Amino acid sequence: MSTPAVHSLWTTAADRIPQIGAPKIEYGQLSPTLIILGAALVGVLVEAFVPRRSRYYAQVFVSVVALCAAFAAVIGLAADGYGTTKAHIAAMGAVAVDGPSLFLQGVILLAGLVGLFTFAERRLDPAAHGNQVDSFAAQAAAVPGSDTEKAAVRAGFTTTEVFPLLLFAVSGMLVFTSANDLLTLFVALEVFSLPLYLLCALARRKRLMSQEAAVKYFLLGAFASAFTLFGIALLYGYAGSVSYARVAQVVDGSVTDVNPALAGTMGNDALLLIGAALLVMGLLFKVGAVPFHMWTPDVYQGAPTPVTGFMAAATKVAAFGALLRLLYVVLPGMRWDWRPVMWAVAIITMLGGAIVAITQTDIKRLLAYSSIAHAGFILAGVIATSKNGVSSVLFYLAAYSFVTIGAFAVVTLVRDAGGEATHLSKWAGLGRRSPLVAAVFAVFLLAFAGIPLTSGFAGKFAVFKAAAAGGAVPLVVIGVISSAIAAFFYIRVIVLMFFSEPRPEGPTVAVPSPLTMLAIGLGVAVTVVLGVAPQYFLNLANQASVFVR
Amino acid sequence: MNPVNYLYLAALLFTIGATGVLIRRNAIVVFMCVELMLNACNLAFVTFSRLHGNLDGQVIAFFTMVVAAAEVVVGLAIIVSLFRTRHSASVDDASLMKL
Amino acid sequence: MEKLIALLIAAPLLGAVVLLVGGRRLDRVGHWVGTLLSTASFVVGVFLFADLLGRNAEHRTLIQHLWTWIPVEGFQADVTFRLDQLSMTFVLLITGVGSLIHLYSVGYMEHDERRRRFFGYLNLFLAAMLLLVLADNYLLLYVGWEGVGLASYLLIGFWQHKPSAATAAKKAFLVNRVGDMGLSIAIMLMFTTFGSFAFGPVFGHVDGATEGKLTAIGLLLLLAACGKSAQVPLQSWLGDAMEGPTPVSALIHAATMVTAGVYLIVRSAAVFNAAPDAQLVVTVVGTVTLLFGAIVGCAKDDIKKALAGSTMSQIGYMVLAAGLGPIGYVFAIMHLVTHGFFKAGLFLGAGSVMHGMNDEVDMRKFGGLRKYMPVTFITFGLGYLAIIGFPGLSGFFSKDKIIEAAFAKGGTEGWILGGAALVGAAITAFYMTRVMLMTFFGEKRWQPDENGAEPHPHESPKVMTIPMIVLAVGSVFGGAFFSIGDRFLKWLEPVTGHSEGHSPVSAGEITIATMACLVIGVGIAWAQYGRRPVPAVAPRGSLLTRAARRDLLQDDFNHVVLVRGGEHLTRSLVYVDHTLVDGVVNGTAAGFGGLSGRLRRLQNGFARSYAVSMFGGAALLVAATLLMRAV
Amino acid sequence: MSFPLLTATAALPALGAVATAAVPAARRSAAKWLALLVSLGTLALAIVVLVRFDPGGARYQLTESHSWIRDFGVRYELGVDGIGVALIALTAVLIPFIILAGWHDADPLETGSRRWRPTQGFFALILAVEAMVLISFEATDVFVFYIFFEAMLIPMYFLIGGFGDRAHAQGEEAAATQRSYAAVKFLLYNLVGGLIMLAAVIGLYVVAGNFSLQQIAEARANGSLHMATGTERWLFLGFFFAFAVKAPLWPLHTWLPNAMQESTAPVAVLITAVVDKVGTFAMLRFCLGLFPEASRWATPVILVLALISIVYGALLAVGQRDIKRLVAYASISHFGFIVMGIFAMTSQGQSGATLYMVNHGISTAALMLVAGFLISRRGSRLIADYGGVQKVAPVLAGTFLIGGLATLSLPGLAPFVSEFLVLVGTFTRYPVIGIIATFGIVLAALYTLVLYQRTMTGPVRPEVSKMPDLRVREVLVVAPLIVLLIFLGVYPKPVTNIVNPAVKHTMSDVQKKDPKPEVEAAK
Repeated sequence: MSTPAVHSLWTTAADRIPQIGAPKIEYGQLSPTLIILGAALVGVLVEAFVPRRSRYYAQVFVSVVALCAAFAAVIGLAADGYGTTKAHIAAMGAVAVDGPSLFLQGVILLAGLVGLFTFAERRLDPAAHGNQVDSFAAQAAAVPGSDTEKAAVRAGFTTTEVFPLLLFAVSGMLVFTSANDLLTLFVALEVFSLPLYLLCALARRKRLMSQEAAVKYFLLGAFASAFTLFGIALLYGYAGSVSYARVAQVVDGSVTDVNPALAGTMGNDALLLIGAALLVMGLLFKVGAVPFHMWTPDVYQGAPTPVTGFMAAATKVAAFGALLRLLYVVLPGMRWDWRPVMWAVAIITMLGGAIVAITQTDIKRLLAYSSIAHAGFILAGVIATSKNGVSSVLFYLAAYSFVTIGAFAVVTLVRDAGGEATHLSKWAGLGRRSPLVAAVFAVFLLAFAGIPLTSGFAGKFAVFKAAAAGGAVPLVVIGVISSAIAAFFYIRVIVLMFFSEPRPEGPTVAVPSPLTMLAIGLGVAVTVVLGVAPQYFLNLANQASVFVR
Repeated sequence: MNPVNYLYLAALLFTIGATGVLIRRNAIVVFMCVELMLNACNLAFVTFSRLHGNLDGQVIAFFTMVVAAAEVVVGLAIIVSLFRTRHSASVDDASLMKL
Repeated sequence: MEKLIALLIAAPLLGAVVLLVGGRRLDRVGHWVGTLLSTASFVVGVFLFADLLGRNAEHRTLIQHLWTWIPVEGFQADVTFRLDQLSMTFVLLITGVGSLIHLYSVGYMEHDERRRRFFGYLNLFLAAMLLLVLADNYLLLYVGWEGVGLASYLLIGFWQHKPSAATAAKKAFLVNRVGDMGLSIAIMLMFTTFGSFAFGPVFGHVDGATEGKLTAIGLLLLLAACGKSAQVPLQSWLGDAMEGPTPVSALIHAATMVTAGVYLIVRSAAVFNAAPDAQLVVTVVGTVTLLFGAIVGCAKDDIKKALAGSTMSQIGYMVLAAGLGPIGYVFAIMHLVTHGFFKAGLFLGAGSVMHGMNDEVDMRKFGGLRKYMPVTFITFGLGYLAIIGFPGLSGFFSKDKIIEAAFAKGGTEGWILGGAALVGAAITAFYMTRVMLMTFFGEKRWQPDENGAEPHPHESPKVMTIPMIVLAVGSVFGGAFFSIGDRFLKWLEPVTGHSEGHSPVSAGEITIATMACLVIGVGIAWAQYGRRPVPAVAPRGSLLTRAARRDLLQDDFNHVVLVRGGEHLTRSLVYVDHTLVDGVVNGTAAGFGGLSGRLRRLQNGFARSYAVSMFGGAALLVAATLLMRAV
Repeated sequence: MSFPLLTATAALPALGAVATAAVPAARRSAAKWLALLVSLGTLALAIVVLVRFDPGGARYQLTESHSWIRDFGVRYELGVDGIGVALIALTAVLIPFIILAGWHDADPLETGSRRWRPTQGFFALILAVEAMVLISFEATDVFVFYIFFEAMLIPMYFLIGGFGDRAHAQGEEAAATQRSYAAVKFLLYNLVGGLIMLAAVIGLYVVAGNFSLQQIAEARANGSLHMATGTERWLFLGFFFAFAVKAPLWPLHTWLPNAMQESTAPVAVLITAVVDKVGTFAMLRFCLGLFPEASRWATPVILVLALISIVYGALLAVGQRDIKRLVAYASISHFGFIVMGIFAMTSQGQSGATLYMVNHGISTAALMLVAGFLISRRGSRLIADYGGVQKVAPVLAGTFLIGGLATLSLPGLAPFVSEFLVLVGTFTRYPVIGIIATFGIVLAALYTLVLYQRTMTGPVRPEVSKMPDLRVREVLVVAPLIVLLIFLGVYPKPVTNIVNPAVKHTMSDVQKKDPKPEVEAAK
């Protein structure tokens, strides 16, 4: 560029300055996010200024308070009718405050809270040198097996940074579900991804795997977000704006006043199609849909189990929230383009996840693949493109996230010398050793399998019902078949736990602190309640199933 | 010159970056390739903003840079710790978990 | 009055329940309880008989409705009894002979520790048999029909520790089941044709039904009769049934149960009369069987098997008569009754002989027993004379009538049937004389058995001989009593109907012919077994003899075709079920497993290959989206 | 609103199950007695239902209806017709005997943790199954039925896989693997069936918008609901498949022999006498009730399948070497009769089929439980390992024989009535099929008598020479069943009276009339 151009740019910029008004931010309606973000920052300060031994308590306190407050705020907003009548777009079009966002924010916050409980669990590992330890590395920086690490352990260090990281992730997710322009979407995506990358690397045991998981997750995540960003760029190029409303208008052709200078780009469907495809791909990656799923098993296995549980639940919720909003608010105009594609994705995701899971031998990987299959089921609901579809997905996510966290929480309990005993063979005869734990896990597995009277069945039924009503009968049939396949491996685990003789060198079941018990108990309670009397929550989901445009 | 060419350039850079991610072994390099992809996006943004005559694209570019910087922080931290553990930054060495 | 009918069945049924449920504490009195109750039933029978005689012929049918058994939309089965002349006859025969045999068994089974159970079974049999003959509809009859089958199963296999007995019992039940199948299909057919299977409605509407249907029903009933009455081709079980204790053979497999088939046919007269083709088949079956049985009877050395053969053949006569229609029904029943007397007597005699000979049954090991057991000899002898139709004795009257009727059928059929009947008479004379001679005449042929116990033939106790004597009396005078003044004919006619056939040959001629056959048969037998001594081991004998010893290869046929074939079938089916039906499912499961194993390899742990799949996925996504727009 | 009797009948065992499971490990016998009492209480409630039910009254009685899951169009709707009542009674009657028979089946041998309570679990699971079975007999809302139809699998699965015969031939380890194979097979078969049904259930919702039998029937009647023929047939197939797996109908039967062979006798009875009845019951109520046209359309094929089941099952029973497998295949043959009766579409056939469900339940229970007692004495399921038992244990042998005679449907015992009704009902419309099916009675005699001969008669084998005869508890189990068999054999009227009106309704559902006898027609 030539210098005069630059100069003129400056000048033009200069005399526009006074015209920039202060942005209008509805703090009240953004309060959930703001509370969490604030708490996260406080957490950072705690790390800086609170003496080491009390940090843990301070952090747990801050986080719990923040999450509860934020949840209360969400409830308040919903009660105020922001979910239904007063739903509108806040922060100058950046954030939507409406039913879906509030519902999912509520779910995410609860998931975060329950996840936090598992994070804060300190009774499972035998106390090292007299100080209780949790499932996170004593000192992430220390090389595994090195003297520094031993020293750190001896000193009783713990990585209390996990709590602020969790909060940052949560805040990112909150925004992600309610982002109303593509930029916010992208930023939120990164805000909740980066902390997760770090959390994955922080396992106390099996640190090599943990680090490997982190690297894989990070590289692939970054790769995916690059695609997302490019997609956003193309959409921006297509619509000349990143605000959902504007893009939507352009997509369904309700905007016609095209600046002739832009005739080349504006309304160029190639940009739209490619952009949309890449953007959706980025979200499918987070959701863990085939063929963008391959990070899931490795990361789920390598990450510290509490993180896996939180990730598996909250990430899915957030990602599906964003996906729903994108497809229902931004891209309804090109429904006929993306529906068939999503059909295909849903099908291969359901079948792929179910089939590969059959031969898994590690419980965490097994759950990872099952989560992939479930992503497929949820996609079936997404495809319905109807109010019912939205509500069914919301319900499914709520049901699913609790089951998942609960299941992974149980996984943390079954331990042997090397930490958690995740290899299936070690779970043999668990039902004989500790019937209660086995029974609870069985309940979760049955919920995953979608056996009636569990939340899993209600969710599955809701989703398939919506899909069938939306005319996707073949999808339903395939879904049914793949859930039959899926049933097979859930059953396998149950058989293993109850019908095979306990191994003499088998794992022991640690007695957890009330925190984990609470997490598991909540999981079971929700599973049963949503299975037996789902109507109230279905109503909730129904009321919350309208997007603001 | 026709700004659309910048778009082609952006696409090209993006593809180069992606290819790099696929073929390079060293985690750092792979990561750099990702950064390249992000920059390609930036280029696209700026170009589009130019075409549309609004500042959104340019603003986004700045955001992208910030995000990229954040990614660097996190990414390097992870990669370095991996390197220190394994004394290798090869992505392929880190394949304990498979199947 | 009809209220009493239920008592007939109730008494022995009560006995059965008490004796079987009562347990060991009844062991000492059990047999008397059984005998008492069967006698009680007989007394009631006599009482009812007297009552019937008191009425005039038209009003001799008593109906007792107890309760509605199976009430279903459009389907009505009642528990209703019908006592008319026909069933009355049977009631007296069954309870009378039955009671005698109960008495006999008290002695015969004395040394068996399961005697109580034996009497329980006997009572059960009486109850079932009475139900069979008293039922007013075919379904209820079917209950009795299978009930006697069960009793016979239990009694044949009474000595269960003997595998042969158990097998024989099973065989009897199975073969009967084949017949029962016929009966049940017949009932279904009646239901679809007449909308009912009670005697009244069915016989009442026969004219409304097509002859085809009636013929079908008739043949199916015949199948049932073949099973129960051991007629060709379902006769194979009767010989083996002799594994049961001899009183059982006397009561069930000679006097009563095996004649149920004849009862069924005569009872269904209305149907058969309207289905001549069916009747023809009946006569054929009867004729074939009477010859078949007679031939088998000639070859057997086992006294009971020989008598079994004779039973088969005598029932053949009855079936033949029943097949002749109105001209034969009465005589079928008459022969049935007289046969009940003398055959039961013969069996009891045989039992008495075995009783004296340590349960030896091979006639070649008997001989010259007449001086050791005189009473048995005399009673047996009288029975013998009766069965071969010695003039004046009961067999003479009844069998003669049947032969007459056979000729009276007229036409070539008449000649064939009549001729066959005559031949049968001759053979009967032969094999019975053979039995008689081998058992009671000639010199003694028994040796000490392996553990040196020389059998000491001796007369049986009173409790056994008295029944034999009574039966002997019956077999001497029964026929005469019935025939003089056509008492029996007049008695039965209202139920079965009767018509005098016009025989091409006069009754007198037939009698002469019969006498001739009789003399020939006896003569040959005398020539073979009377004049020269009987070899203790059976000679190889002619081809026919050997075949006859093996029941004319009937069993071999069954064994090869049914048993072996069945085994192969089931074995192959088990294989199919395991490999094919199950295999498909397991195969599917395995298939998914394999697929999973293969797909799993894609997850090779290298981040870059994951990236590749993402990249490819992205490319596909883009391509697909563009494609969607393109098409 | 009145006392929710039907809910109570199901709720009692459900609560009982929870209570039983909660009994501490040490108090094993307490758990047993509790379970027994609960089951008897349930029986009492069932009897109340029986008394309160008026055969002449409305089609569905003692109805309850509450909103449950409005979004799915699901109402908690219960109600019983005659068929339901009969089967509820059957279930309630059998469970106490099952519990009594299994008194010692779950006494723990192996040393688990002190919190491992197999006995409590065993009886709790049985009660849980009872509760779910009862609900599915009572549900008049397809969804409610489906939920329990499916949920039932889980406790059954644990009963099959968790508890097996003692002293297994190949040792405990092998036994465990075979058991879990059987359990998994059971579960997967039924789960696949259930899931395919789920698709149909969803389809039904899409078509009808709710699941209430009455509402759907009314909607059809007043024409507001019209099912396209194709749709109806697909949905029918979806439903029928699940029920055919459960029933089980050839060729979906192979799970039953494994399940019955590996599980303890009482559980085997629970499977075949109680749980499987839900399948045939559902055919009668849901397949015929919801999809009359499709039912008529599918009848020929189904009849053929039923016929195959009858003959095939019987032949395979003849070929078995394992007592329990033999009984299992016999049951397959009998289920063939039931299905045949249902789809013969005649009053006799359907009344017969319903009666058959009841009678088969009782007769199989009698035979299987005695077989169980026998097996528990000798510790082997192989027929070849027995012989001459009759001599040492006459009562056992006698009861076994009676059970067998009931199985071969000897007249005078209950099964005869139902079997004959089914045959007649089929014969009137499909003579050929009826005749072929009649061969089944010969085969039945064959396998029963062969079984009896090989095990009970012949010379006494040394292994069984010390075998004790039935104990008091065992007699208490068997005697009432036998009495019931005889009573219903000579006086089935109480049952038929209840069943007939219900059958009338089903007949009118499928718009079929009994064929008229030709002589009447001629007049």
